Amino acid sequence: MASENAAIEPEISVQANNPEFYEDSSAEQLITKKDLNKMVWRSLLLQASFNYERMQAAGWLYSILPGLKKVHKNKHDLSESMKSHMEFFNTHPFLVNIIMGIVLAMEERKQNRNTIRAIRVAMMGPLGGIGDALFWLTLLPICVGIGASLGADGNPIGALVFLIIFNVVHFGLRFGLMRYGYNAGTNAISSLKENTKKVSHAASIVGLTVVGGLIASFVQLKANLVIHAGKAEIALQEDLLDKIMPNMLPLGYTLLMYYLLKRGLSPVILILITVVIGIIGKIPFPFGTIL
Amino acid sequence: MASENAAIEPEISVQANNPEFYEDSSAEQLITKKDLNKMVWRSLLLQASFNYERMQAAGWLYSILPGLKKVHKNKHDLSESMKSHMEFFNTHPFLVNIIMGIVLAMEERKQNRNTIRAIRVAMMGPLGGIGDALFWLTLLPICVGIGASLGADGNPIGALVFLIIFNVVHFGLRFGLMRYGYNAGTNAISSLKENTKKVSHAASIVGLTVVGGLIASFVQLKANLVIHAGKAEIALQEDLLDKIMPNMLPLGYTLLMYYLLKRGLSPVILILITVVIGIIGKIPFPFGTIL
Amino acid sequence: MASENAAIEPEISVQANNPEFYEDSSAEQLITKKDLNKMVWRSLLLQASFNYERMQAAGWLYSILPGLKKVHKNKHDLSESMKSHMEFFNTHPFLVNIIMGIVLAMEERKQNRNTIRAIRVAMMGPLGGIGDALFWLTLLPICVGIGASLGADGNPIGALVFLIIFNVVHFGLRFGLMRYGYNAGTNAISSLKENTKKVSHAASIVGLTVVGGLIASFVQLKANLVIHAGKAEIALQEDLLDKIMPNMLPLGYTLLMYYLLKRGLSPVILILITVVIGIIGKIPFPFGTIL
Amino acid sequence: MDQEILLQALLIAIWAGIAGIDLFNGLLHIHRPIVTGVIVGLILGDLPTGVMTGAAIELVWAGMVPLAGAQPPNVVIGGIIGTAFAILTGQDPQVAIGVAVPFAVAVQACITLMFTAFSPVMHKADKYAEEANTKGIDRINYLGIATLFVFYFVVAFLPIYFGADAAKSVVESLPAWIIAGLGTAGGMMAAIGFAMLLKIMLKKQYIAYFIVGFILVTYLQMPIIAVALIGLAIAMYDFYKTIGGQGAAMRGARGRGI
Amino acid sequence: MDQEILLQALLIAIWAGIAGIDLFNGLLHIHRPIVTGVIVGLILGDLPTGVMTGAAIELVWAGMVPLAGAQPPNVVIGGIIGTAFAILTGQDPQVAIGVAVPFAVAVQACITLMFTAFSPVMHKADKYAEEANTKGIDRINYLGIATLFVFYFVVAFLPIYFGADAAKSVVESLPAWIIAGLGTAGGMMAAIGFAMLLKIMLKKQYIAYFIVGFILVTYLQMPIIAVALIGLAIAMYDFYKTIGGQGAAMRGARGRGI
Amino acid sequence: MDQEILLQALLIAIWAGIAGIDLFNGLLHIHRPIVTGVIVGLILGDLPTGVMTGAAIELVWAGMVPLAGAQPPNVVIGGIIGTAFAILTGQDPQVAIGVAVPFAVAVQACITLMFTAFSPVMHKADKYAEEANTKGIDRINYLGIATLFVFYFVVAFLPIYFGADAAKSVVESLPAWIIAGLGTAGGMMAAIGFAMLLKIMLKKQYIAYFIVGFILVTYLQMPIIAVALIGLAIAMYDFYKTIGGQGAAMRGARGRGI
Ligand SMILES: OC[C@H]1O[C@H](O)[C@@H](O)[C@@H](O)[C@@H]1O
Ligand SMILES: OC[C@H]1O[C@H](O)[C@@H](O)[C@@H](O)[C@@H]1O
Ligand SMILES: OC[C@H]1O[C@H](O)[C@@H](O)[C@@H](O)[C@@H]1O
Repeated sequence: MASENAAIEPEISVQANNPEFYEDSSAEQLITKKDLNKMVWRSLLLQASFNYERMQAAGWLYSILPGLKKVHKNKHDLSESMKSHMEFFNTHPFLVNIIMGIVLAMEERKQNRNTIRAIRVAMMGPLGGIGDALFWLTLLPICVGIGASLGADGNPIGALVFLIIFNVVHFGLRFGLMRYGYNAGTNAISSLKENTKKVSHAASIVGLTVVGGLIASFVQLKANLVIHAGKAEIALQEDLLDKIMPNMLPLGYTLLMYYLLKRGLSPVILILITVVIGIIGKIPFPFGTIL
Repeated sequence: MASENAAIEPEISVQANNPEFYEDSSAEQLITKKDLNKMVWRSLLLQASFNYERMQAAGWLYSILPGLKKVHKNKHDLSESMKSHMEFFNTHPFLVNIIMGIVLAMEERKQNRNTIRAIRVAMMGPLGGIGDALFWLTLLPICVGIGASLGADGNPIGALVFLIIFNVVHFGLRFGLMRYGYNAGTNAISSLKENTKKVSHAASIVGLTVVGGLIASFVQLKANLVIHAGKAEIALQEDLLDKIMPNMLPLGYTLLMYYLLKRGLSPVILILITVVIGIIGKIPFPFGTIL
Repeated sequence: MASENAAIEPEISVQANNPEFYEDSSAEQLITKKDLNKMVWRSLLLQASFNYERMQAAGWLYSILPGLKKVHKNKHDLSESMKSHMEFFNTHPFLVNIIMGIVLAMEERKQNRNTIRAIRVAMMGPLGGIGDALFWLTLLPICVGIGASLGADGNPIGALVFLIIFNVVHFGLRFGLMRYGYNAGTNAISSLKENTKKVSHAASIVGLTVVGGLIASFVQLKANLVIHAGKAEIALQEDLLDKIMPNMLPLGYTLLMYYLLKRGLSPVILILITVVIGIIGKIPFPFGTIL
Repeated sequence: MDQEILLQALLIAIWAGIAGIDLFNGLLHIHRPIVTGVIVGLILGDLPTGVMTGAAIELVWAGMVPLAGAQPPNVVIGGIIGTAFAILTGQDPQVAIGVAVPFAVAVQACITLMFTAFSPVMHKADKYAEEANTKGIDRINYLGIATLFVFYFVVAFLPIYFGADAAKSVVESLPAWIIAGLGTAGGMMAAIGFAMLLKIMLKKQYIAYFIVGFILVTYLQMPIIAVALIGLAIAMYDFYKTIGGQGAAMRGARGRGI
Repeated sequence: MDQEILLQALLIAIWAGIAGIDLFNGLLHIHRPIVTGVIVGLILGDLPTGVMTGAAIELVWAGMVPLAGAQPPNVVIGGIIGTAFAILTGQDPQVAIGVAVPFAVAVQACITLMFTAFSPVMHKADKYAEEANTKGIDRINYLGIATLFVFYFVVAFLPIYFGADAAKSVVESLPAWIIAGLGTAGGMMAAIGFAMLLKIMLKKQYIAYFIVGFILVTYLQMPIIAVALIGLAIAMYDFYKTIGGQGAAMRGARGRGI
Repeated sequence: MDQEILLQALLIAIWAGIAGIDLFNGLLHIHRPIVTGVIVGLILGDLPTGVMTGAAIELVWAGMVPLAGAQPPNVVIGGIIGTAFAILTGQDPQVAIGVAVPFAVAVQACITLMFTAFSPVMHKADKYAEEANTKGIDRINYLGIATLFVFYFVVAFLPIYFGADAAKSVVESLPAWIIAGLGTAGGMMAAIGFAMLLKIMLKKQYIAYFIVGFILVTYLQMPIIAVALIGLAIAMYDFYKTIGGQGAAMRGARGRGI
């Protein structure tokens, strides 16, 4: 069984302490709750040095440094660990704390470095997407909506209510997930591989369901063209596109962007294209505007 | 295969006639259609002696007694059978008839007593839930709704229409399920185990889908509080809770009750708590009522 | 593995060139793109000789004849092939092109005749249903709807727009599917069996979901009866049927037709029954009309 | 007059006994307020008021059904007292409901007690089973029925014979918010029944269906029958998928084994 | 005048022949009333009435498409006779439809007959196949096309040339409820087509999807394209699940075997 | 007067620095226009206008959040310049938004540049990691924060101190359709973020869920939280199904093997 699984996902495999990776492979429990909390606070700077080459890598390393220092007293080990954590990293800034917890538990146990790398990589993608969907695009609009409806007549209380609701969830999650991740990592190191895959699969399901919905709610694009054919008027949006499928254009445009991204175009180019299309769409042609 | 399944569910295993359980293990077909119908009528008293220790056990035994007497001429066997049927039992009073049919077929075949017990236990839970959902909370409101709309202007015909529709389904089900259960039990004794599990699983799926919906339709709970913050007014229900999710309170309250039940509180206490909350909710505080 | 699968579906098994089926079993690539396109055009006559014994069989044979002639230079082989293609055939006239493509690729490769037959049979049913659902009952109403809304004030442009949209999809599909099928057939002969089953299963899922929806949208049947009970009036449709479930009658009538069909009644009889019911339903009885 | 009210109270009490049995046994649902309203209306000689009050009370008791043995405020007594009170005092149905609720809650408590008190009787039943004494089992169940009848008879008779006016004045002296509070509590009561169902049926792997049902009603306002059909569809999907999957597993195993 | 109507009837009959072929072959859908309305309008010199009557007839024939070979009331003749009648007699589109329906039903019956009558020809085709006579196969199909053309030509020509007035008076002498009844039957006709589809496609394990589709339209008023997309999503889920499951089964087997 | 506007511009610039940091770090979301509107309103002494402009700007920026590192038009500068402009020039919020958009787009471009420019710094970080120099890593991150602060400070200070009137005139001289076009582009911008998410997350077997989510919002107008719950339910179904299936596969294998 083991051999067969190894054949399928050679990159993820959990093993005991690894003399070949560590000079000092003693695996005591050193990280305290206080350390965890401190690292949650540091993780607020996860994107301090955000950049398109490594994204959050340096911020991630910064966030977990106190833990690494405690765990790896040996300088060689610390250097190895730090180097591996400078590799590309990007996930949702709230959900990062669960990955931190798990990874710290694994570092403490002096797990195989490749395993740690695998967990870190396997979790960051789906948690990034699901976090964006749930926090940036669901939690945030709900909270903003509540706040805005209270501030509609110029009352600043709305802003306060917004900040309170949002941050109660925000910090509740951060501290909770950090602890949850650390415990999960400690207790269940050996079952981590399988769970990572399943959690990541489940997160992808939720994530993509939500993204599908978000495109329909957030991307704004409507044709304004009216085609005159003899006496008849065909309103492109209402008479044609909406009859085929509402929200066709938002969906189509997103898929176009997706296609262009896959063809290697950079987001910056896509933004430019979008601005150009937007402006062209509003040019007052004799027959009306396009968008 | 057999050995492996036994390891998984040791409690359910179907075997041939069992000298170790019965003094008289002859397995002739003795129960007639007339007997089955008679037992359907008796099952109307399923809850005559309802109580919180065994719930419907004595009523269940009462209902199937004619069958048991016919099948077990031997007094020792009858006593054994009766004792086992006095164990805890509770299910939906309409759907009980299918369990009766199956169990009677098994008694007649002198099946292993443990198997009979297992079938009885495995079916009662899911059929209880699904029956409540489908008959008490779907069929009943539909029929009542039809009746009430006909009686709105004081015409008693509504009550009659209600009783007719409801009971056509009611008795149709009872007699149909009794016969169906008996035949299923007779024909397919050996495949019963597997089917029980699957039917019970399927029933649970339907049941829980419906219960989720029922909570949203039947539990009535709305906050009435309006928070005044400066000039602004925040209507707790409309401006906050409904924005997060409608029916939050009914769901939350049900889950609270569920949690308290699991913590061991008795339903009576929960009723008291509910009454107290209801009354507190309507106290006319200076800032308005809570509920 | 192979032996076991053969036991399950003996009718579908893909093998190499078959001397026992062909006198000339050379399997060169002879069919050109031009041939494929020509056969698409011929497939427009798929139903030229439609009849209730073989349905589209002769039209199907007509459509692929150019390919068969090219592939089977040997007269005996051509005759064998033609005979087998005169067997019963019926599918959706647009989707037929994908089956044509696959079958032609298999003929060219001199596949086992039974395998070709199996593929032809396995695909025609589900593709028929799904095609009817998607093209006759979804694409067509959408296009007609667009056209009709443009022609509402007597402007003939609507008809033109209708024909253009519809036929762009129509011919796009035909040529595309023909090529797709031919390539799929050529490249993946050995995996065809499994895919056929899966595609056919998937098509059935989509098809039946859509048919369920279509019954609710297209079958028109409403009771008009009002029952007078004392002073009360019970409108059969609104007060009773709609309370139980809207669209009950369309569903019920379709299932009745389905049942009668399965009992062997011919569609012609069902049409007559329907006409009779329709007319009876509109007889002006003293208590009103039934439908 | 006194004679007449005695007769009426007796007739209503008999009806209460029958309906009380029907609530748990028989289950023809002649105990629902919609039927009780007609009967009480006939007895008290004001059918239209009876029918209309019954229909109004139905609305309040929708969803308050005994689930997994949990007693909601008693629908039998609620319906009977409510209708009788509406007819006898000429009050509005809404006020009549306010009066009926405390009775219904009290009876709910009594029934719960009764179901607790009946527990020891089961040990008697065990003995009969041991002795294969089928008559004994019969008797225990008939006893249960009789107890129910007597209980409901008494509970319905007393307030109607003695109490219509008393009840009225008690109710009128109660602060309105207490009555309103009881109504609110009634609306929440169904939660307890659902919680008991959940306790029996809910396992981790069923949470998904629970969510689906909740969403369908909350956001799409689907009626329960549609929700049940969706649940059925999921169950069927799952059923055939499991069968198929097992088949595949078996075939996989069979194909390879040995 | 007579000359003119003869020419018009001939032109319409030719169009009917072409459209009749298109109903089963070619399938450009020039046979739909929305197109036929334009053509007949042009021929009879009243384009606006043609267009509008065509659009009205479209509504009636929505969903009446040949499924699995089952013939609904004939849309070609329904559309042509309906439009021509509306223009020639100046009647309202709704009345024109009432007139068109009996013709459409009669033609429906004829086509069904024709499809039965064509069955024996298949044995001829078998013989050609045996002889590898490809020309023969071609001829049989061209014969079918020709038959269709002639049939529709005649069926359209006669009532228009001779019958506009006759048809009108026949229709006016029929009780209104018979015409209404034919309309109702038309609305129910789609059920037969769906029943034929179900007969071919429905297996126990597909009932679930059928229910889902029905619910989505009945309770959520989803358009069919959305229903199709939901069906597609389920099919894809199932597809990948099956693949995954088989993979697991195989792996399980592989891991253990030998 | 000049003194006052200098002070105000400085205060606003400090706020811009803080909010700019919060957009990527801290994430208390004090950077949202709804909050910024209050602060800028306080600084400029017109709280109600600030609050209302903030709320109006919120609507425009709904859904424009940084996804997978993709920058939408900058919400910090958009909110600050928009609110300040509305208060200082007394223009309508809608016009204020028109003015804010070009700034927001420009800053979006700058931030994208900055994130590109910061890439080389990572090689420095690699060296620190090699040397196990934890202080160095700290410093790099603090440097990032400082850069962000300075950048936002400058970008907010200049147009407000020098530019309110200039901005106004520039904007007024621009053709209205360009401003409208920028708004339209803003509405489309979210597509890029979603496309980046799709690039990361979408695999063939997930297309089904994507379709479901799209349908639920498009045809049933479900809010996103309901969509997320449906997604969760599917994920849970799948999760337990996979576990069960694997179990079956294993058992199948176990039962047969050897
Ligand atoms: O829940 C199943 C069943 O439980 C008890 O027996 C009673 O509450 C019934 O009304 C209910 O149907
Ligand atoms: O059902 C498949 C197919 O069957 C027959 O060939 C005709 O009714 C077609 O219109 C239909 O598409
Ligand atoms: O997509 C995950 C993550 O990617 C980047 O780090 C930023 O855009 C974050 O806002 C986002 O949450």
